[in-house]
Amino acid sequence: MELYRVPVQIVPRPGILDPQGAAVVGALKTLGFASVVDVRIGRFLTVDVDADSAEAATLIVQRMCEKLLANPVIEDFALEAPRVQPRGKS
Amino acid sequence: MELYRVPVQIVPRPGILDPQGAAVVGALKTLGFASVVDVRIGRFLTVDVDADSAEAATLIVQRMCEKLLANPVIEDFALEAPRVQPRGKS
Amino acid sequence: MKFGIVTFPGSNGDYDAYHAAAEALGEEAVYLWHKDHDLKDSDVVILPGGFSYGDYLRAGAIARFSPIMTEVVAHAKRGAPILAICNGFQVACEAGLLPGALMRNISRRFISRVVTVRVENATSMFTHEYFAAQVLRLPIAHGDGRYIADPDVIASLEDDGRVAFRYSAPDGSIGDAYNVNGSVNSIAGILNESGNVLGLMPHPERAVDPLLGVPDGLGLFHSLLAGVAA
Amino acid sequence: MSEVLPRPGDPAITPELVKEHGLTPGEFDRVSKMLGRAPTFTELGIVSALWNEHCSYKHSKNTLRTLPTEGAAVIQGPGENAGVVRIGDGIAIAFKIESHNHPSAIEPYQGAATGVGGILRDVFTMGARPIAMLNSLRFGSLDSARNRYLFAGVVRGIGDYGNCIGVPTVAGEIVFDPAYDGNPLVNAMCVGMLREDELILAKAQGVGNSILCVGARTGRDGIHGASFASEDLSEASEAKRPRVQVGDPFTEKLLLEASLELIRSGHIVAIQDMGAAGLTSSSAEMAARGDVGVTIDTSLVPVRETGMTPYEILLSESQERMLVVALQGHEEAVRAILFKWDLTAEVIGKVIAEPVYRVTEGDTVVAEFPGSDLVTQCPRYDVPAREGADAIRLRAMDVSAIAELPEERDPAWTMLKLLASPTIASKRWAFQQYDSTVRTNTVVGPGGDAAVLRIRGTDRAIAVKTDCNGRYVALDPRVGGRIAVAEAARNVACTGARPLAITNCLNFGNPTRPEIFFQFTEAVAGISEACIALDTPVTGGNVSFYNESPTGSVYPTPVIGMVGVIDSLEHITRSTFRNVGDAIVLLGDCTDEIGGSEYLATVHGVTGGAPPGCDIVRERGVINTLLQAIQAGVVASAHDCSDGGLAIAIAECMMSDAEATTGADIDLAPWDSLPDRAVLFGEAQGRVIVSSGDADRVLQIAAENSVPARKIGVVRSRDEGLTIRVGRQKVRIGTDQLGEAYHTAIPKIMNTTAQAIVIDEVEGVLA
Ligand SMILES: Nc1ncnc2c1ncn2[C@@H]1O[C@H](COP(=O)(O)OP(=O)(O)O)[C@@H](O)[C@H]1O
Ligand SMILES: [Mg+2]
Repeated sequence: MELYRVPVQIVPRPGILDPQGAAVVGALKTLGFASVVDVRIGRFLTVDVDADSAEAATLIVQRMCEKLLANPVIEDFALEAPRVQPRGKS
Repeated sequence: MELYRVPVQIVPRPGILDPQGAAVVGALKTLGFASVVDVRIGRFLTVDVDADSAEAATLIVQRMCEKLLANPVIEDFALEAPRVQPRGKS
Repeated sequence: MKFGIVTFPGSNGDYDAYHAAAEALGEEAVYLWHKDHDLKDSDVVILPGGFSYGDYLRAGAIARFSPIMTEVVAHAKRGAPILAICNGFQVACEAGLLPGALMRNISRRFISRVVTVRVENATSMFTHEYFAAQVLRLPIAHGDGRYIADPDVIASLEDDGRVAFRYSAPDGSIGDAYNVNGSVNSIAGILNESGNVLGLMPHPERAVDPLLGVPDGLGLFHSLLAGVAA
Repeated sequence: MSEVLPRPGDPAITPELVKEHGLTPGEFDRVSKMLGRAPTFTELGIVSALWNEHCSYKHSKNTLRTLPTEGAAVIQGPGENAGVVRIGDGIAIAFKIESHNHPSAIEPYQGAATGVGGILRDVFTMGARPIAMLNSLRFGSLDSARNRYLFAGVVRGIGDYGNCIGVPTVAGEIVFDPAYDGNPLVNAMCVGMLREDELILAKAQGVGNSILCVGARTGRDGIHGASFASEDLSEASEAKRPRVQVGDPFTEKLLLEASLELIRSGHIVAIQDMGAAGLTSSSAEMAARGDVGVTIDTSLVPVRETGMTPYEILLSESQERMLVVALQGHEEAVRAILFKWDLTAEVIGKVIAEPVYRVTEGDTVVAEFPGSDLVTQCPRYDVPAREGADAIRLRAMDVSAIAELPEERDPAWTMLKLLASPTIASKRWAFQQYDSTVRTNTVVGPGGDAAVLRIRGTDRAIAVKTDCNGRYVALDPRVGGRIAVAEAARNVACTGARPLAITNCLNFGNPTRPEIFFQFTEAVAGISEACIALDTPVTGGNVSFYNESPTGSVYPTPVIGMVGVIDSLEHITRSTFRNVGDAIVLLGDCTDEIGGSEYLATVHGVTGGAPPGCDIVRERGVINTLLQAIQAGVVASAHDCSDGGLAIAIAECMMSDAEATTGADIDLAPWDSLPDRAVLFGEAQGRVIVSSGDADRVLQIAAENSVPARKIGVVRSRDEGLTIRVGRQKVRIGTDQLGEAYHTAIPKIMNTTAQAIVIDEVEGVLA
C-alpha cells in the first residue's frame, strides 16, 4: 500500500455560463492585462488515497468524482497522474 | 501571436485549515471510500491569453496570479504548461 | 462630519451605511462611486457590506483594484478613519489595509443572525464610547467571515490591543460555542497599526434604529463623532 | 407580409418534429392557417415556446378569468410582469410569485437561484425597487436522502442569490410531505416598492422606437428539449446545450440598478425581462400588449457562443437579460446608463407600424406572424373536470374512529412529536442562511407570523406572507383554496396589517386529467370566494402544471402570497407572548374537526377526513377584531392557530423566540364536551391567540364583531412552563422541553453525516 495524491481538475462544462470567469476577465483587463481572452474557473482538488498502484488510485478517485466530487449536470472533471506521497504529511 | 491556454492550480497553503476538504473526506468515507486519507480543495483556472510564445504566456499568467488570482496570505499557485488553443472556441 | 460610502459594483450595504449616517446620526453622507478618484472631502470612509464583484474569485479580491481604492488607501495613510464592514473588511484585507484574510465560515454555510460580541478595545477612535468588555448585540450576515492570519500577525494584533471585537456569549465569555464562524481567537474585528482602519464582520450600521432591535451599533458611530469633536 | 423561406440547414417539418415541439396536430393546423402556409423551423420553435403551457396558460386562462382582480388598492392587476397596489402616501407595492419547480428538481441549487433571479426581474421591470423576497417550498419526507439533498440545495440557492443581490429574504413556508417526493415545489415571491408615478409597463409602443437587448449575453442555456431535434444528438451537441441555467446574481444586481436608473431616466417606454422562452416571449408579449408590430434581427443580439442560429437565439433562456423599448434617438443615452453599470445594450429591433411580428437574420426574414395573433390566438382548452375517486374516499374517511396510540394518553408526548415534525418545527436552519436584515427595513423577520417591513419616510409598514396547506386542498380543493387565502390574511393581520391583495402560484398535476382539472377549477373557485369576502383582489400569479412524480401528482398546492398594510408603526405586533401576567384570549372557537390535520399525518400517518371548514365571514370577523384590538392598543401579541392546532400555537407563543421565552397556564374547560385531541390538535380555522393586558376590551371588540372569543389562560414565566387543563387531564411540560423539540428537529436531521446531506455539503462547499 502506498499513499497516492491524485490531483483533480473540475471545470464548468462547455456552454455553461461561468460568471466568475467573466468577472475575472474584466478585472484582468482593467489591470492592464490586455492579452487575456478568456478565463474559466473551476475547482482543484488533491485527493490522497491509499492504494496498491497508481492505476488503482486513479480508478478510485475517478469513482469518487462520478459519485460525489463533480456535479455532472454542470461540470466536467479530469484527473492528473497520481504521485506517491510520503506518509505523515499533508 | 498564438492563443495559449494556461491551466492554473490554486491551493490552500499548507497549515491553513480547510473545512471544505475535511467535509469531503467525511463524505467520501460515508460513501464507503475507506481508503481516502486527505482532501484539499482549491481552485482550477484556465486562462486563455494571446502571446508570442509559451514562455511569454506563462510569464504573463504568472503575473496575473501574483497580482490577482491568488492571495498569498492563504493560497499557493502553480502553473501547468501552456497549450496552444484553436481560435474561435471557448 | 461627512461620511463617504463607497459603492462597488455588487455592494449592497452602502444603502444601510448611508442611512445610518444620514438618518440615525443626522450627519452628512455621500456615496463614492468606485470608478471615481474622488472622496468628496469625506471625513470617514466606509467600505460597506455586500458582494462586490459577486465575491467572485475571492471576496474583495477584485474590488480592491477599483480606482477609488487608491484614494481610500491614501486616506488611510493620512490617518483618517476607514470603517470596513463585512465585505468591506474583506476588501480591506485584500488591499493590505488590514492584515490577514477572511475565509469560508467553519460551518460552510452563510449565517444571518444576531450575535453577541465583546468590546476588546474601548479606546480606539471607533470604540471609545463603549466600555471595556461591553457585550453588544449586532447582526451578522456572511458566508466568508472566518478571520485567519499568520501566528505572528495574530500575536501582534493581540499584543497591541488591535483586536477590537470578539464573538462572545451574552455574558461576555469567549468560547468555541460562540465563535460563530470559526475565526482565530474568536476575532470579529481588528484595527490597523495606527488605529484608524477598523474592519469587522458584524454590521453596526444595521443596528442603529430601535425599531429594528437593540441599537448597539450606535456607539461606534458616536465614537467617531466624538473623536472629531474632541 | 414578407416571403419566409426555410433557412439553409433547417430540418424538414415532419409530424414527428411538430410533436417533439409539443404541438398537437390541431395546434399545428392553427398555426398553418394563421400563416397561410406551413411554418418554418424557426417559426415552429417560436410557436412551441409561446404556446406551451408555461407561456400561454392554455389550460388555465379560462379558469383564471374568474378570479376577482379589482379593488380600490389595485393599480395594476394581472397581465403585467407583476401586480401593483397602492398603500398610501403615494407609495405603491409591486409583487409577484413564480414557480421554479422542475429546474429545482434537476439541479436544486441553480434551479432555486435562477427562480429567485427571475421573480426579481419581474418586479424591478415594473419600476419597483425589490425590498423583500419570500419563498414557499415543498419537499418529500426528510427521511429520504434525495429530499434532504434537494432541501439543502434549494435553500442554499435561494440564499446565495438573494444575499448577493442584497434583497432580504424575510418570510415563507416549508412543508415536508411524501406527496412531494420526486417533485419538489419551489415558489419564490418578490416584493418591491415604487412611487405611484414611477410605474412602467411592459407594453411596446411608438412606431420607430428601438428595441434593445440589455444585460447578459445570450448563450445556449435552457433551449427547450425539442430543439435537440434540430441536429443529430451527438455527444458534442449534448454538451453544447446544458439543461440548466446558471444564475449570476452579480450581473443581476447591476441589471437591477441599471434598470431602475433607466426607468427613472425617461429614455425608455417599456421594459420586460426575458424569462421563460426568452427573447421570443418577451418580444411577442410586449408587442401584443402594445398592439403594435415589431421586427427583431437576431444577428444583432449579443451572444456568448459562436454559430448560434436564430432558432437558438430566440429560444435561449439565458438569465439576467432584459428587453427594452427606447425612445427613438435616445439609444445612446440608454447605452450610457448601462455602460456605467458595466453592462451592454444593443439595438436589435424596432417598433413598426405594419401589424406583424417579424424576425430577421440580417436582411433575411426567418419568421413572420400576422399582428399579435401569436399571443392572442393561442389555443385555450377546457378539460372536463371530475373529482377523483380517491379524494372522495379519503374525504369520507371517519377519522374520529382512529384509535389513539397508547403514548397519546399523555398529550405532552403528542405535543413534542408534533413540534418536532419538520413541517411544524422551526425553519431557522433554513432562514438563518438568508440575509434577512439587509436594507434595514425588516422590523419582523423570518420566524414571525408574517414579515413586516417599514416603509422609510412614512409611518407605514407592510406585512407579507405566503401560505397554503396542500393536504387540505387535496381533500377538498374548494375549502382548501379558501383556507389558503384566509390563513395568509390571518397571518398578515396578526402583525397588525390590513390584508390588501394577493398573488398566487398554482402548483398542480397534469391538467389534462379530469381529476386534476377538477382540483384546479375548484381551488381557484375557493380562492375567488375568499378573496371577494376579504376584499383582497388577485393582482397576478403563476400556474405550474405537470407536477407529477412516478407515484402520482403532488398535492394540489395553490400558494397564496399576501400583502397587507400597517398604517402606523405603533401597530406592529409580534407573535410571541411579551408580558408575564397578560391574559391569553382565543379569538374564534374550537371544534371537533381533526380531518386533514398535521396530527393525523404525523401521529397516525393518515391523510384523510374532511379538512376543517372555512367560514369566510367568520374569518373576516376575526381579522377585523384583531385589527381593531391592535389599533386600540390592547394586543401584546397575536399568533395564528394553524398546523398542529391550539396546543402547538400556544407552545409557539411561548418559545418560538428562543431569546424571550415564557410559560402559560391554560384552561380549556369550555370545550370539555369535545374530544381532547380535537381541542388540542384539531385545526379549526378562524382562530388567533392573543395576549393582552386588557382582555375585557378584546372580548368586547370580538363581541361587536360577532366573533366568539374567550379568555383561556395567563402568560407565566418561563420557569413555570406550560400547564393545560383539558377534559379530565392536566398537561404539564417545561418551556425548554418544548423549545428543544421545536428548535432542534431540523438541525438534527440536516446536520447528520448521512450520505445525501454530505453530498449537499460537498456541493455547497465546492460551489
Ligand atoms: N394564478 C394566476 N392568477 C392570476 N393571474 C395569473 C396567474 N397566473 C398567471 N397570471 C398572470 O398571467 C400573466 C403571465 O404570467 P407569467 O407567464 O407567469 O409571467 P412571466 O412572463 O413573468 O412568466 C401575469 O400577468 C400573471 O400575473
Ligand atoms: Mg415576467
